[in-house]
Amino acid sequence: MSAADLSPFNSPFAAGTAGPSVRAVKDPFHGDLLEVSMGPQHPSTHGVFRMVVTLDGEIIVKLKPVFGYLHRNHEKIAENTSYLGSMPYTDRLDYLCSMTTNWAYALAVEKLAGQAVPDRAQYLRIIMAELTRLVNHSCLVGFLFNDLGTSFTPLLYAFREREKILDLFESLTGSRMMCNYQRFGGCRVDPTPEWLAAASRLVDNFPRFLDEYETMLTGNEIMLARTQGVGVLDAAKAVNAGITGPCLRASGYNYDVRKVDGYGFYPRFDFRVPLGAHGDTYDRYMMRVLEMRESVKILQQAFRDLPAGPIMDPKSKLRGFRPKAGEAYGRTESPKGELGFFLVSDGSPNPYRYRVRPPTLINLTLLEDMCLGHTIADSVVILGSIDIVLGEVDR
Amino acid sequence: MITLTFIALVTLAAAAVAMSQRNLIHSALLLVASWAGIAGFYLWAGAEFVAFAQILVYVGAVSMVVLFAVLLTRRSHAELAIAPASVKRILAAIVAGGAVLGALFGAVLSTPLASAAAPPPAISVKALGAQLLGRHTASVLLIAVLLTVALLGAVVIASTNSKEDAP
Amino acid sequence: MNSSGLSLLSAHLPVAAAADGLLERLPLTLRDTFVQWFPAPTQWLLHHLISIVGILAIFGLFFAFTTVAERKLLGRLQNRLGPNRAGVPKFSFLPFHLKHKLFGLTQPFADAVKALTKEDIVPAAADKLLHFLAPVLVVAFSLLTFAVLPFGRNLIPVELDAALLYFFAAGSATELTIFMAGWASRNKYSLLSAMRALAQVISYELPLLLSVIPVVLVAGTLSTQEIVVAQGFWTFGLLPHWFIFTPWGAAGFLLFLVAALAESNRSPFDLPEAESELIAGHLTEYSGFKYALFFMAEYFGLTALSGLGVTLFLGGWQAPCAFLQFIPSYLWFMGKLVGMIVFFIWVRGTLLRLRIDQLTRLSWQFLVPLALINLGNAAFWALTGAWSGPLQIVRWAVSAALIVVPFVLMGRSLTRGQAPRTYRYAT
Amino acid sequence: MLGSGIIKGLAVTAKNFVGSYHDPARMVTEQYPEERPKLPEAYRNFPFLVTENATDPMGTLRCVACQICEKECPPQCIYIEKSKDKKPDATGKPQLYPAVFAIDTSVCMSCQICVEVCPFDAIKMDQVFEVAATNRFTGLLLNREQLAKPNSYFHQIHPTDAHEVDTRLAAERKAAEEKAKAAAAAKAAAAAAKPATPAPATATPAAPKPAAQPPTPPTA
Repeated sequence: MSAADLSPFNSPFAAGTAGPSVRAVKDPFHGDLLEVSMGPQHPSTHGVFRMVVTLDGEIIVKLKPVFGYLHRNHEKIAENTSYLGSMPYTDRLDYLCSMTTNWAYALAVEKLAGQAVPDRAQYLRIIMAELTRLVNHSCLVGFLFNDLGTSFTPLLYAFREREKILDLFESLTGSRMMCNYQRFGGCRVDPTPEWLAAASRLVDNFPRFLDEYETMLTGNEIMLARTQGVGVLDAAKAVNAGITGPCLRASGYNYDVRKVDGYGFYPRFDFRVPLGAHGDTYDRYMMRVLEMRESVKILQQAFRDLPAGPIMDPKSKLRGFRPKAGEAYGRTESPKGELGFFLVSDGSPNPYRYRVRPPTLINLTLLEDMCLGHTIADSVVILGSIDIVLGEVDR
Repeated sequence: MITLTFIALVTLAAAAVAMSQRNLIHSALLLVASWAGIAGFYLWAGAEFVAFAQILVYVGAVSMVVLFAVLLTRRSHAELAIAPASVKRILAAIVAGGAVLGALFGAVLSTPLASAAAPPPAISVKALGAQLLGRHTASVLLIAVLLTVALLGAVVIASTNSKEDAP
Repeated sequence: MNSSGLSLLSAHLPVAAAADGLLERLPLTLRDTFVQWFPAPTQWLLHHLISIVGILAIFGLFFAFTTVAERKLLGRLQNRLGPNRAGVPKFSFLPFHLKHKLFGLTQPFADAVKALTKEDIVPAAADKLLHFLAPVLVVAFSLLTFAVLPFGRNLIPVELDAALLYFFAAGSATELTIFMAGWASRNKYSLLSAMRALAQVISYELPLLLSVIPVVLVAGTLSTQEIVVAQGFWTFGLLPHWFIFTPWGAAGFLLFLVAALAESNRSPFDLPEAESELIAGHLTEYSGFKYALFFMAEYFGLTALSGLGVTLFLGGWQAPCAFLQFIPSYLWFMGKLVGMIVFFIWVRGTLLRLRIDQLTRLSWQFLVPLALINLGNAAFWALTGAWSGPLQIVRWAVSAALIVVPFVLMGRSLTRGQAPRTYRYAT
Repeated sequence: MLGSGIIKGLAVTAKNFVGSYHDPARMVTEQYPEERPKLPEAYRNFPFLVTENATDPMGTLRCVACQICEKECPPQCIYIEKSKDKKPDATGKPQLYPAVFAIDTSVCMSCQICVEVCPFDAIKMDQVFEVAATNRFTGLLLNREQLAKPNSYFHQIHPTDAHEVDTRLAAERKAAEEKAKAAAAAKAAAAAAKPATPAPATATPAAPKPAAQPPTPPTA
């Protein structure tokens, strides 16, 4: 019963499945199908996310993701707040990587207003973005192994490293996860030399943690058995569905916004983009690990030749910021994929239209295609490998 | 003698209650209790090896088979409602029961049993093993082949089942 | 009777002298003095009552401290401190109040109080009788298995001729209770996971038994006490003749470990309670003291199985070296038991969980064939007992090859096409 | 060979187990209630109003109720009511002061935008994170008196930031005083010049004032 011929299969049960969490579903082919609702309070769905899974025995026959529990009307609120006012809200979109979201929003506004950014600020933005990539990827890898069943050990090793980076963010911006660090035309705080020294020391021995992680888990037979060949996503389907980020590169399609757009000073740095071959959960996991190693390389180069100079463009205005009418789309490579902000301005201090392209929501669309034919235990691992954060999915 | 009657009572009571239960799972579990009662007999008779084998095989494995069978057979409600009250059915039950009892008592009375229960010979497991693979090797091998065939049969039935299913 | 190992210089040290050291006979003298005060006919009953009370007390506390040891060890494995907040409460009759937190060692008593005071919710649709009976039976059966474990030189609760068979008979009855728990809670999740738990326990019953039979074959007896005595020799007074130090014994011990992990639903095989799938498996509808009973039964099962492992492969209460025999034998047994449990906790802190089909495939396609080959290997070992001199080396080599070669071949076929991959980079 | 990955994994956890006893980089647990957390200087939680000295907090409030922070605050959790009368501030110039200044800390997300946009350095970020209240309205709705904290406290929690703000304010005050002195001197000179020319005033009543009043630059 291969997954391919099952996907067009539509069980004759009503679309609305708000019924009791578990219902027996009559079906001519497979006898009793079992419809199980996993979430929104389920220990393994990352945040309030619900999967209505129809099971034939152990095999998933149909999977309907249900989300929106964390919808906070972010885009409508942004239309009634000043451009600066929305900046702290962008921290709460993808609460694991606030710096990259800040940068994406600042990039879009700077495109809209034609704002220049000094060199030191560009370097600082790259440093913060790559540190956030380390934070996010180590977080994901930790959670993925937690879904695979270890009792929190890899998660706590990953969190131990993540905490050290978050302490750096806290000593610089004042808050560990809600940094609110970028402004239109540069950064808010200039890091002190001690901070830079501590950061480069941390980055230098980050690979030691990665090596320990890889020896512990990458060669683990159970890990290979549980993830290789699970949740395969071929490149063509991924591209059609608009998947971006490590999930796309795991399927072997070379698309990294840092290389494609070359925004910020990324062209000045030499780093490589790892590509997978099979597009299964194991490749997605390895993409994150290899990207962490690349980020360490970028950070070392950035610390080496960080220029002196102002961190804020003198012409940038803090209040009464009225960009001329027009629209702009700024996109960056957030750790989850291509994060974009589409702004339409009508000359007033509030944006006329404020739209976020959430990479996690779009990566989530193919969850069913990846899970068909696998068991419940796999669906949890596949969901973990896509790396969703409900703040960004529901906005 | 007291322990013998006590064990007999327990086993028979479990079997009787099992018969009268409406809930199929309860009756299955009480059946397992009666098997444990039979193991009690062996223990009383001093044959520890057979008693533990009985528990291991019946209480451990066969009970699982029974319970799985009870769970997986899809019984629609129509079959359950057997009309107990019809007179013809009760007469047939009495006749069948009487015949079985008669045969049993006949067999028990006719066999010349030594009256005094001779102390059971304390046979060690080692001697039992030697006996099994000494004089009775043929029967042991026969049983082994029978069980293997049964096991392979089950595997074959289970596996082909899912293949036919694919549309 | 014993035909194992290099018996070139098996120094038969004065075993008898160490056997009746004061400490060695302490528990026995205590019991006999206590039994004297009672009339003769009831003495055998009292004899057994004391051993029952002894087992319950010692292994009750052992269970309590295994839970806290597990949480502290897991903590240390994960670079954090385990529980260290449960101090000693302020007793009115004590003049002082001990401020020190005793490194969290009073945590199990706090857990016990919590488990006792928690409300015991029974779902309305549940089958009341079975729901109550399941935890009671699971603890009863897992305690039954302690009757045949030889804790010391003459500290064995029940001297049975077919002890091993009794151990597995009592152990296999726990499957019944898993089913009862799953069925009685009337909850789809519990029933689903009760089925999976049964599939797992049944498919690992076979490798467990098959990994034990070589020991019976070589030792020639089913009685645990005689098996330990069979391992009671030392070459040059230093190398113990434990069964683990023979090729088939090492393979058997590894098989036993994997099967014991699966039998007691622990780490790589803790499928029923996999949080990532079915909440708490067949224990979802249990709370309060009944949940604590299931928890306790799991640990008793784990202790019993590692006790059996120690008895069969690690020489039970035998001392590792001849001159160490002055230390009482029950301390050796406890030491090895703690070692085994620490290994189980260490495995729990590291390994990932297997999926249900991988788990059953591992048992049927890998462990059972290997166990059968190991049985043949042990037969070869038993038959070639009389070889001596250079033939010994040949015997060891053949025995080792007999088990390692199939292990490598089957291992490669089990993980065909699964290897850490190398990745290309885009420019 | 099957199992080698698992053995390597076990070795790594063992290394961590041993490491957690001696390697500070591995054992990172902080026993919170006993060991107070070492907060970095830039740490920010809820805002507070800076007053010049602790003795008379309401008198020496830096805030002049310009309501910029009220407008700029994204979740709109600041509420200000201007005072009717004016009060001389530190530089002596009569300024308004907030009759009511309330922050609803249950809404505030401590994003410190109010600190950035405040032209008078009147509002700064506090470092109190142990906030527990039994009532959402009286407990978390902080009024002017609860928010006001002296400048010395500001020096205590954000030393470099406070030092930089103080030097800037001192420079401004000095500039304001010179201006005031210059204005007073100019007024005195103008007064001295006026008495010298009253005698012939009747003939040329509209004599233009000889020294034009130097325009007083706005203080802010």
